[in-house]
Amino acid sequence: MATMNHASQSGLGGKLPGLVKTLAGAVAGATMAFSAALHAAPATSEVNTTDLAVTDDTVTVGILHSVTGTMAISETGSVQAEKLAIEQINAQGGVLGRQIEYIQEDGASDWPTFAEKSRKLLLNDKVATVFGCWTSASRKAVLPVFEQYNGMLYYPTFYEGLEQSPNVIYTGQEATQQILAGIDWVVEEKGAKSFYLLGSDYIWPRTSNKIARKHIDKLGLKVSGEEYYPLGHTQFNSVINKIKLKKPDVIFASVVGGSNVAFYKQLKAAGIDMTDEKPLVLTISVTEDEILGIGGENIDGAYASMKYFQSLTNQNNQEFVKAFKERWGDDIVIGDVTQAAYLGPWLWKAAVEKAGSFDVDKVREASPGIELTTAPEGYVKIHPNHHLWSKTRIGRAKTDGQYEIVYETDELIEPDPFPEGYQ
Amino acid sequence: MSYDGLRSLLPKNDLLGFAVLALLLVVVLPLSLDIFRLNLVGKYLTYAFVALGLVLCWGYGGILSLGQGVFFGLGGYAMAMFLKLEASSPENTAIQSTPGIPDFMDWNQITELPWFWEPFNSLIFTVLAIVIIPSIFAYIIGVAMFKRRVGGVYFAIITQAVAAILTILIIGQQGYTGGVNGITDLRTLKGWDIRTDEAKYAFYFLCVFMLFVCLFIAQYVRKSKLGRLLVAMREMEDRVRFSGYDVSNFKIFVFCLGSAFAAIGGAMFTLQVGFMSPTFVGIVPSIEMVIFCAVGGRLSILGAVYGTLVVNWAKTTFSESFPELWLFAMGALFIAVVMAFPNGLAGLYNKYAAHHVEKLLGKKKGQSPDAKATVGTQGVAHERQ
Amino acid sequence: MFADYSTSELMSIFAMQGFAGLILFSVFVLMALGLAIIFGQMGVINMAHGEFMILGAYITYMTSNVFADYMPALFGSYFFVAMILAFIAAGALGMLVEWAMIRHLYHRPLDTLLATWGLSLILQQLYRTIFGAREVGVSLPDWLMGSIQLTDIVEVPINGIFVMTLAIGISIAIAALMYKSRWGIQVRSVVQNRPMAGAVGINTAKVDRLTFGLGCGIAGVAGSAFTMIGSTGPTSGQLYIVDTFLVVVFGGATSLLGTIASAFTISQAQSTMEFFLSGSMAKVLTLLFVVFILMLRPQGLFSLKMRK
Amino acid sequence: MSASNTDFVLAVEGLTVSFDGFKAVNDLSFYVDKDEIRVIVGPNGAGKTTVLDLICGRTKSTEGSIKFRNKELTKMKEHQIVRAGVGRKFQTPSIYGDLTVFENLEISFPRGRSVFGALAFKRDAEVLNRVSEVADMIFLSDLLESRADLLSHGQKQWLEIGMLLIQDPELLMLDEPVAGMSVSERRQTAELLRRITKDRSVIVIEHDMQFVAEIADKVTVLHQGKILAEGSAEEVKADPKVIEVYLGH
Repeated sequence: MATMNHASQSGLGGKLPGLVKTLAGAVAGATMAFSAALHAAPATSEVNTTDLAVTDDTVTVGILHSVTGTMAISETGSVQAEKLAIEQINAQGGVLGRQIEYIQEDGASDWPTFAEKSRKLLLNDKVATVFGCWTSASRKAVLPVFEQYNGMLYYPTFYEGLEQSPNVIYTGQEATQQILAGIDWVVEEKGAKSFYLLGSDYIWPRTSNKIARKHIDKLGLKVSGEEYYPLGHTQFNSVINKIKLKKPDVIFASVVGGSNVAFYKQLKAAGIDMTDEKPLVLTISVTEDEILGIGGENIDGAYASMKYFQSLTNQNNQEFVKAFKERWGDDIVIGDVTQAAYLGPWLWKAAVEKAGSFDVDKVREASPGIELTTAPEGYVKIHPNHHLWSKTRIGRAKTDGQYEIVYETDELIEPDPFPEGYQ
Repeated sequence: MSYDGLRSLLPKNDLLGFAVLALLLVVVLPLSLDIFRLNLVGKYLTYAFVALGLVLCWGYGGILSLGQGVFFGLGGYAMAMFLKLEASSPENTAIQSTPGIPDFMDWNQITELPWFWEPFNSLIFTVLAIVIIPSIFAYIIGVAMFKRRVGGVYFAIITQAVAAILTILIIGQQGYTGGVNGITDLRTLKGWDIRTDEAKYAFYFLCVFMLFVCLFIAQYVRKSKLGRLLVAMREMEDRVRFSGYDVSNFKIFVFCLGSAFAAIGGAMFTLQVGFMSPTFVGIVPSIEMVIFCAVGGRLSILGAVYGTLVVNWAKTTFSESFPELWLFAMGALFIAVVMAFPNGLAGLYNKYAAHHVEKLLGKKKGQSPDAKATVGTQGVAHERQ
Repeated sequence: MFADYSTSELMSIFAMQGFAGLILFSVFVLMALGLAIIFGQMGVINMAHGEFMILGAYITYMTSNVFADYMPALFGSYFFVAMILAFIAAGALGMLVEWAMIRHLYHRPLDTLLATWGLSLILQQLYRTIFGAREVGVSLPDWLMGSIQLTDIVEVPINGIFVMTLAIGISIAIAALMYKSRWGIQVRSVVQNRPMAGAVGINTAKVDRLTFGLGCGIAGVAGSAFTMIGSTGPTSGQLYIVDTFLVVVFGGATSLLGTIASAFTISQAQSTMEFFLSGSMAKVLTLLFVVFILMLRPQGLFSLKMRK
Repeated sequence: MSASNTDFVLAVEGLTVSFDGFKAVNDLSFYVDKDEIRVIVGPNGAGKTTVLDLICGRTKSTEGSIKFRNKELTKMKEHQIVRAGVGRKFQTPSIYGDLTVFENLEISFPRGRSVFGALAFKRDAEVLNRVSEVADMIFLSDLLESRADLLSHGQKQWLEIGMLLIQDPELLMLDEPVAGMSVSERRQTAELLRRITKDRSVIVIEHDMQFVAEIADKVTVLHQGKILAEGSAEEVKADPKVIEVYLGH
């Protein structure tokens, strides 16, 4: 029963996301009834042997992001994506015949609060899985909790790597997946010879730049400067002068948050026209979300290395973007992390159905090899190291706040959270 | 003689207060809460150490520090460094390029344990460091500021800057400090798993015990002549000076004491929560801790504990149900406690409940002068610039 | 680090670095002036200063949208309208806050600090509710973008010049207001002797309210100007608060000249160190330098010696 | 002149202080004998209070020396000056309103003045006796348990005087001790002053010439930071320069 269920459900999962939106709500109800009737949901005792919050009709999951505090800016998109995915899954009949209900907790941009709330979700609410966290610090704070209570976390953000937990599925890219192909591309296509590495001062930019530096060294090219500014720094004129002095071919930027806005505005004001590509700006931290704050005209001409851009033209993505806008408003934009967050519930659904159980151990066992052909970014697959195989794409920022995709790796890139030779 | 009562450390009123708090923390809460909630209470109580220190510094001494997070952080980091070293045994870290050092150092190409980490292999050193390092740091700041009569608003802003500096330093020197992620993934204390429920219970009671130790110290200070001198200084600093006292020494002392309390709280935090991060060092948590103290009543040492518990409990429940409204509630609380209830919970208790309680106890006696002082003072500190 | 460069290149870079320092200086002056008036003249610590700035920024954002939608032809000049509106809105809010909160707390400066911190939390959440958690992008008229090319290498950003002009203009206006106008005399007399000022017929309550409103209004203008160089989001105000306070305290809090001198010292120290060191270290050293000087000279750079 | 310094309790020589160029006290010299009651008079702004501030260390001098029993005070901190034996009462009563009268006096009792001394301070018989002795002297025996801010203005003045007496200073400086007092309080205060000025030198700032004549051994008239006249009350009253300053123009 469980296996049959898996086969048919994942088959449905393969085609439906697009359909649901076009057929809209009326059909959704029918679909639900239909799927429930077709395969009566397996007994709760079968699919839940670990006392999770699963009833005959529902399964409860947790959403844990910051909706207040400084990180709310970034995490809002992820919350929206996760909710959309859950709604779509429910419209298709849910997971193992059960509707997904979610409990949303606020991490309040405060790492211990994340730890506290994750403990609450796992211990008190007994959620089957959690979609959440954004910063590395919040993930590091909740990690021991998930490992201790054996929960499962779907973590959406591109991050520095150096981690591989049995209790986390990393739906964003680890650093090498984002950086190496990006640098290769500017070297090959643009003939870049020298790089200026600039980031906010915390672990992700530092680790990313470390990897970038090693890679640049390997290619026999030059790093002409490496610099970090405190989070929230707003004055970049001095570093811009240094850049003018050093004349690097590429500014490799991993500035985040409010600093981002200040940096690009000041760069532009200082007379560095990014469309001239002298120097060329390659960023790994500016998604469409950030451009909203920066203003398209201020970043026009910069390149970003990501796995997803809203402007991807494949069928999956067009449907995803449409559904997202229908659900959350027309003027909303979708960035890399938002898409990765959207994958979370779908990957979990697929793993649960493959395992035929909500039990975390079984879901974990089932996860490696799970494929998603309906991902907006295209095809993804879970690696045994719990990261995703995905492509790297380079986009060129336009004044309308979107990226024009100029390059895409041919193959999926294997995730390598502990890259040999880059540490 | 009515002074006999004052002479003892705990006059009846205070004894009752201590007993009720002890009953609540030692019996009622552990019996009525599951381990998750109890652990949360334990976490809140670690902030109560800071609030308690602020009662002495701010309520009594008139010194408002907006950088108590610095001391909380120093204590917490000292504890975390010890635990991290234990968790980073060569066996545990065999996959690293340099086994035997904390993981974040390995990620940052540090191949040798930095010298200032070495002593933290010793638990005794760590325990001493938790109290002594923050006290020395507070002493340096105190001497620099109070000997030059910097006080009030200036002191508040400078401590705020110190908090900002330390945060940037910790985040920037991630190879040595764990950076923005902090020191995470702490596992054992002398081989004993600190993540089990059993350990959580043990740490909760340790935390309560330490809190009472600090409460008794605070009570002793309050009841000593030093306590009265602080009240006197806040009101008429020049008079104290012209009575032959070196006013700055008293401020330095009380600031160091408050900082030591905060540091003990930080260490208890690390033990119970299992990690330490620079977010506690910064300005925002430091100011939040001031509000815990203000809600409890800035002149009441027991109020500090209740204030901390109440605000945090409200924060947790409120943010579980209405996360987006929480900031409104918190902001309103700040304003209300300043404008409407400057003496906080303790003030409300003294105004509305205290005499009922006394009646219940069948006690008929004028309030001790000390209690009156607490009721009457609006906590309006005299700030000199 | 300079071995590879010709003298003229170096000169140009130093010239540009000088401009960078001046721009930073202007930013500090704009941030600090409003606070200096409120803190220096009234002794009130306004922790919500950053939020008043962000109010100005949001006003600018809305004004730009209105102009873009309804008066695209006049878009080039919207910025001036926005600054005036920002001044009015922030000033009005400031007066409201003074009336509702601050005036009850004049004798308790540390308490104003806590109450205004509470206010800042409320304002942040209010912005988040109204404008969303994300930062908003404020589009600038074309003439404010780009830079003026002085030599091959030396380029000066136009918005930098704009900020500088604004800082100078506002400083002069404030100085004139404080030291030349009748109202300024009233403010200063209230500062020095409140009961006496009241006794000679000055409406001290009104002076207080206007002073507070003026300080907040200037914060609003500063926030409006900062949309050119920084971000506009619910929590962006927090980015400025520590720097702002340090500038004011370092300057000695009582004199506008002190604030300006202090902004100059700190900005030059920071921008020089930023050039020779890495960004984070520069920030730490700047803050340490300021704290160290304050420990040696707690009354700040400039302070009036007064008979106690 | 300076050779005979040792005979004086207080020797002030060439004392000058300027605030941003304004010389509030200008090259001032005077000497106070043992057990002498010296009254300083002068119009407003003459620098009377500033002189007291300079002696007790509240204001730092620009130039000159202040020797108290041959010890230079200008380099000492306030609390050291107090411990050396100088007590000072302020113009407005400065007492601790939140504490009781007893506690006000107890805090002023000269023991346990260091941090740890204060922590270890015990309220023993010596303290209790001394407090009640002083309380008697200042007419406040019945009010020991009252909060100090409930006292009348005159009682507050007395309390502050009591807080000085309990330290048994060798030089007592009183800034307008009877200002704002009722007639009967004034009488009591004069009596109190006469009693407490035995065995110690006293500097009093006062306006009331009748009161001055009653208590003063010697009067110093200050004008614009300088000494205008010095001598007995009678002599000073008769001095034409003094009359000019007070009545002239």
